[in-house]
Amino acid sequence: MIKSLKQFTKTRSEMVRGMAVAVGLAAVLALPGTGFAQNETPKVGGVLKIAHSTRIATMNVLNLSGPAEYPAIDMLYSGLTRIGMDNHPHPDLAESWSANSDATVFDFKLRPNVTFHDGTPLTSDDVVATFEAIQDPARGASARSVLTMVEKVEAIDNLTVRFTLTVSYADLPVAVAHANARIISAKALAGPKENLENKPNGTGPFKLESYDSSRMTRLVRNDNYFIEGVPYLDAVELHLFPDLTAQSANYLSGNMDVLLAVEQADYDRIDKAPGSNALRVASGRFVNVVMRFDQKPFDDVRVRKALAMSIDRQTLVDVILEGLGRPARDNILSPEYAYVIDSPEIPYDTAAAKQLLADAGYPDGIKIDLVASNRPAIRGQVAIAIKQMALPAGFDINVKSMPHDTYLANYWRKGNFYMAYWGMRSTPDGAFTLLLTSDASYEDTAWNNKEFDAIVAKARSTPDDSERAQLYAEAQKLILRDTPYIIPFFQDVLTASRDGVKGWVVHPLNRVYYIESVWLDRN
Amino acid sequence: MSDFVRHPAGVAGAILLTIIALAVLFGPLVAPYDPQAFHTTVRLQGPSADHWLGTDQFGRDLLSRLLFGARSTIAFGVGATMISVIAGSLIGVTAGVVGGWIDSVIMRGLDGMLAVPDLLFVLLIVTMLGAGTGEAMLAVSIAFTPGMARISRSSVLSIRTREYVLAAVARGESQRYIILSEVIPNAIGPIIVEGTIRVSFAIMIGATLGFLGMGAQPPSTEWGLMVSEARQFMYRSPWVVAVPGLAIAVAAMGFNLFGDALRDAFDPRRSR
Amino acid sequence: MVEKLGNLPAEASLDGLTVLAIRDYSLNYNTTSGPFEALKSINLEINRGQTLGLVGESGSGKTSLAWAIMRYLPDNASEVSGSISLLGENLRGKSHQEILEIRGRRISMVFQDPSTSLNPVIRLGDQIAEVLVRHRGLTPKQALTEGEALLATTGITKPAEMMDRYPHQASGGEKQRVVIATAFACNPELIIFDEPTTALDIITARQILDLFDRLREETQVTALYISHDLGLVSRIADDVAVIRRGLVVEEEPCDRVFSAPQHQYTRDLIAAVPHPNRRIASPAPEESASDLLNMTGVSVRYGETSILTRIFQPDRELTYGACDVSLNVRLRELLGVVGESGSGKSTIAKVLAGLQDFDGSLRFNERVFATRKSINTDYRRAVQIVFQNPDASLNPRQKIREILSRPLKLYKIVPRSEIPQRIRDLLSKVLLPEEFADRYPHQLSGGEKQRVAIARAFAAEPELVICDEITSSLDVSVQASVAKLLVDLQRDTGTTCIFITHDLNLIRQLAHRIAVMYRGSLVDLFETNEAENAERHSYTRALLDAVPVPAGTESSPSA
Amino acid sequence: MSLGYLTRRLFSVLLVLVIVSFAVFAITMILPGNAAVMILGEYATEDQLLALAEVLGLNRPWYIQYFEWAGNILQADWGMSLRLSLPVGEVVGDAFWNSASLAVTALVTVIIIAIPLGILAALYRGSKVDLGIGLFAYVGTAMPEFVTATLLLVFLAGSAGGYLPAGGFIAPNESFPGFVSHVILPAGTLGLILMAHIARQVRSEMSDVLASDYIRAARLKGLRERTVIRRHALPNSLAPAVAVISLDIGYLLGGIIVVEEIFAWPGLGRLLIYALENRDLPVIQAITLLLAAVYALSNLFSDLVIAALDPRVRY
Repeated sequence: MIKSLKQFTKTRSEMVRGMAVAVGLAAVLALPGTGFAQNETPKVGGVLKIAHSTRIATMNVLNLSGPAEYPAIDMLYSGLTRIGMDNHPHPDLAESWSANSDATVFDFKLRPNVTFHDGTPLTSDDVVATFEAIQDPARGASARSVLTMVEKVEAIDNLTVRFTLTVSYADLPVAVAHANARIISAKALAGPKENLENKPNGTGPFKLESYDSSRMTRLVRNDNYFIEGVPYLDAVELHLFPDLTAQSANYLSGNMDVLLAVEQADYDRIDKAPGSNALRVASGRFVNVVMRFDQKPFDDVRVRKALAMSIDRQTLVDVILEGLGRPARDNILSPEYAYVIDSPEIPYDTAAAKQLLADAGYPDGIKIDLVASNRPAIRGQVAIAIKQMALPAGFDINVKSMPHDTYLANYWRKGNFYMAYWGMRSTPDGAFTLLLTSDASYEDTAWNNKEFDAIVAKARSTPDDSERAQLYAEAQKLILRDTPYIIPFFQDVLTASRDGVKGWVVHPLNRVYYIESVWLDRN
Repeated sequence: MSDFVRHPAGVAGAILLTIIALAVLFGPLVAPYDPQAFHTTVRLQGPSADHWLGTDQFGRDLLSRLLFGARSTIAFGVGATMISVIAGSLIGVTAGVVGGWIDSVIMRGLDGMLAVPDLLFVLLIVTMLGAGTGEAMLAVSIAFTPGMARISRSSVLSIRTREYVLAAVARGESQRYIILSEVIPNAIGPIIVEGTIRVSFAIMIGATLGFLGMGAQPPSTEWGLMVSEARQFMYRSPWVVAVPGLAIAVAAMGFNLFGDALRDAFDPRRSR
Repeated sequence: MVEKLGNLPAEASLDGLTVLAIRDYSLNYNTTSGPFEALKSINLEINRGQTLGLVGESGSGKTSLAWAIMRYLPDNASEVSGSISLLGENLRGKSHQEILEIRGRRISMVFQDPSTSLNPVIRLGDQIAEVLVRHRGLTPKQALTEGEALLATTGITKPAEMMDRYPHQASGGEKQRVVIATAFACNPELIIFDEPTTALDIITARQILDLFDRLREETQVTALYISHDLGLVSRIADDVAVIRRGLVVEEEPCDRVFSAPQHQYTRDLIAAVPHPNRRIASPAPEESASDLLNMTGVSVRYGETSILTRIFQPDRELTYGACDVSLNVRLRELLGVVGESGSGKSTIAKVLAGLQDFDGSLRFNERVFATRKSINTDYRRAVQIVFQNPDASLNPRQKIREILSRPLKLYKIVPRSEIPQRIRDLLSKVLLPEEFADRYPHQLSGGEKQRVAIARAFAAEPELVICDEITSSLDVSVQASVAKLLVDLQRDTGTTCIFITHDLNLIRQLAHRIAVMYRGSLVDLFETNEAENAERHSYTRALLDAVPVPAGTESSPSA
Repeated sequence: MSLGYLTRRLFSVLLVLVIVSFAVFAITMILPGNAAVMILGEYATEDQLLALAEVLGLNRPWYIQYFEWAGNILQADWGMSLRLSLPVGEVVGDAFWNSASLAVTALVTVIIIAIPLGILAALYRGSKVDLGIGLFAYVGTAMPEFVTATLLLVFLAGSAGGYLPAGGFIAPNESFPGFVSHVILPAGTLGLILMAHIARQVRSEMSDVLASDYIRAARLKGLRERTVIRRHALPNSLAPAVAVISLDIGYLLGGIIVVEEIFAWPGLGRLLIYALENRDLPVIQAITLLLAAVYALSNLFSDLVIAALDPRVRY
């Protein structure tokens, strides 16, 4: 136990360099709402055309999860709070909020005279109804997992809502900024399910004009949006191109103004193309190898460490991400997270790995199936690369690829050895309670480390910042010790916009887009 | 068979098929590299001295992947057609020989299956069985069986009215002898011809399934899958898409040409 | 009543002017196995108003000559030497454009099979009119009326209605009249008739021949009549030329050909032409001979199908293959069954061979069979059948040895060890060399294949052999030899035989008794020598009239 | 064309559709995984899955689901799409017209180009023209759609080519030139294989016709070659060409699945792939039935056309 810790402190210099990278990035990202370059005065008008490759199957804020569905609801709905580019919660529908001393009761003060798109005024009843819907298991709301600590939500008066928590939790304002925790009118929640799916009625800067899930969804400016002077655009059109080649070709021909997500393979070409500006943002999004603790052979930590050492992480970044990402060291928190500690380098050393395997009782290596769903394609690519790299270390991996739903039905959270793919969370607590704590909503590695659970719970309720940093550092050391996941790299979020599109940014969380502050400088 | 050789399409088809057969049989032995081995330093390169057909996005040697892939692609096409020929002719012959209401019921059933376009039918079955080379092959053979059944039935019906069969019936030969020695040996010709031509369709459908992600799954070297995986990189190196795409075309064309020549050899009236 | 067709003044008709002159004309076909000499220095000429008959077996080059005259040779043909001149103009020198002017206007042609020579999707009237528009410059409307008049001259009862019909709505005879009308439309100088009656049934063929005679009389047109039937040509042509493998072996005025044939091949041809008075039948069984087979009230219904199809096509009418046929066959007799196609003679053959469900009953060797299913193997061994088309009667995938050994094994006629020897005997019995045993059917000629089929039938040592038009698809000379072989075999083995054909002359040579079938029913049954008696059925007499007995032979000329 | 025949043919089309509906329902019943999993996606918890499956009625025995579904269809209620929670009728309806516009454009271009090509090849048999068309025919039938589509996309569309839009769709009524520019590439890809196949078939039909007795008879009547071709040869080769085209419509309906996926054409093909991936049973069943019906009716239509062209064919 001591030996691994010493190895941990030896590389302090790297830690410093890592921090620099994170800070540097943060500086570039200005706060939302102030536009990219302050000196130009934004022009009003024009239609922004966004190309995306996955279908907007539904606009039901509660349980949607499609990559193209998030920008739509970011424009249509508003939450109590909204995550800024600095990863901190900013006022949205709630003008201000206050918490009691031990962070168990929060009061949110709503903006006055805000109306939904259909004209009905926003009141605290709508907020209460929304959070009750989120907590109702039958609704299958995605935000439920980050709000498990909320005991009661009540309307104190027409414009104030009180949250009473079962345990003190300082990050509640971040939790309510969850992308799926947008405020829906009580009337809509009571109404038919289809309207929630196809006729969104939010308070956001844009409202729905037409929705054809197989072709194009068009949103137009909401004239009585509660922030004056925005949005600048007349309308936003989300065009669906399921074929990546057709999508990039359409963008480059100027037919489309924004390419929502750029493929790694295309980034270089799109960046250099005339009239196109590619944008790359470091993010905590990762592909991870899940190894269940309760099944052979990964119950033995030496096997886990051996596999960790038989993956050349830099090559993975170069080959699969075309360099658009950073090697990770099995720590679930990427440098952008608050309280992140620096984790030791894991060298690619198949000889040592082979020796470690032998020590663990597998002198002639391990033959095992690695399951990878075919959506998104990156899971399969990483699996194939790992199979190749781990061969010399004695791992004979057979990659089993399958349609996404078969994976979800038969292997996800049950399989012994498979690839998973997770987006970045706003807080360390969000990341830990999503995957690693014993009672995490999507717990899949059967780590069940009581010490880790305790640290996370304690950290959740300590308002003091430095003490919290100490606890989270402790938690990350446990992760590095037991390697519940192998996380080979963090994948940057890539997007692109044409010349003349001003203010198009993308957030590492890849869930918020601030399209209200985008404007077109078309002469 | 002598006119077969002078048949230009036949000769071209035969040449293409021999190349393909060599690739299927000796591909893996001859391949210069391990098809899965990464050569990350020379990713997405065009043809070069040590990589004759260039490399793909992981730097894997395209020529080796093609040679290894021949088996899964061509064997898939031939295998699927073989199953459908056997199953189809069994159904077709029974329908043709038994006749009566059984024949009508079988025929109506086949019409039902033929009413659904081939690719759609295959997609339905593959989604039912789950994606994968084996499942895809089974799906294609199920989809092709009705067509083959219909051809073998019509072939049997036309043979049954021939006078040498009537002579055998008049002689009082056993039903088994009539079918096995008189009808089937003569009905086989058209069935084989149709089978050969269908192999090219089977290969193309197999490749399309690979392309749609419902056929062979990574890291298979099936040519359709290779095209599908490489499409994102084609602007950087068109070879990545062109090489497997052309290989599919060559294989399909080979079977088509050979099949046409076979058809003309069997049915001289339709020759050029 | 018939408007005079020809525009030639009557007296010019016999001025001895040569219309067609073929001098020293040779033609080769370049095939993959080297040049094939189709025509070897042909010298023929036809004077105005004359008809030259050109007789030859299939492959003799007679049709190639027709194509040469019409200047319609395939790409692989190369004209070696000689000239073909029409009224002195050498056609070989003509340009394609000039040839187009000649075809249909100065030389026209009547084809063998009317149902394939008429465009199936165009009305009959239009197919006549287009020639008139092309060559006589008539307007489409005029051409139609003129066409109708032409049709009338060919004896078609309702020409107006026929003009509007499509080819599939007219009978073989009517279609041939349309083709003839088209040929005569522009009063050509020469008309080539390429076996115009072969594809027609007997009575219609006779009517077309009569029409040919009448039109030739009226128009004095010069004609080249090509046929394989020497008997028929001898009746209608002025001169007859016999062609064998591309060589004209004889050219004589009609009457001298039969009386004093010069060339041996002509003599063989004449001998092969069936002549009723040259009996080659085996000795007739005595009057009192017992019946081997009795058919009583046998009828066969077609169109009966499974319930399902009946639901789908309720209005399928039922056709009768045969209707209430009663017949007896005496032991060791050769019973001839004659009738036109569709008369039910093949249906009866299939019933007797146990291939066709039937109503009524069969009595064979004192055993009665009321349905096809009741027919047992003894019957199937005792009754054998030989079919018409030699190419289809032998399984192409089996060697002759295997084909002949099937009946031997099936009926265990000889122990396995003796089979090879028995096969050799059978082959020699049908005058075929022993090494044929190892050949495949496609390596044999039509006649040889038919002999193997006969050998297969006699291999079972049957009591009755049914021959269903076994000579119809063979050349005349081969036809005669196969018929002779059958009669010899019948004499040697004492087998009873039923010989089915549409050729009345042939049957009168072979049969002891003749049964005549018409539209599914038995209309006449008589001893062969009573053929020309008065009390014959009217249809029998019509058949006898329709079949021309070769002219210039010793028998009494037909009525 | 007797009415009796028409009703019988329509009856057999209906019978075929019932068989297809049963087969499709049986197949979709056995799909691994189910719609609920797909809808809730990665973040669904076990209880949510069960709740949704219950709501969608996926747990009831299959025969009840079939009869309920078949009953609804008879009242033209195609049920609700599980994934898009829109009435299937509406979703499939729009997609149908988009696919129809693509398929009809492809078919029309194919007919306009392939038939003359076939005839030309037959007329100049053995010449360079014939050889060229023969080569095009062989290459055309050997290229799977996705290879052709990719090549067209690279060379003719998007950034490299720049002339034609790379995929996407504009409805004909919105802007016809827009529609045309968008439909060229997909229709071309879809049509290529058909064009090659039909050209080859028409060529062999035409060669048979040209070798027939009645063409020889027409030539021997002294008619000019032009008239022989126009009045005699063409009418006879059109009917078999129509028969070949009706067979290939099945291929066309299959091809749209891939072409629409690549060119982002919002038609039935793409909707089907989306429905298959998401186990959206009502949509899958509706599309399969629709395509089968279109295929069966097109065969019936081509029989009627053949009957009109060829007097011998009388029902």
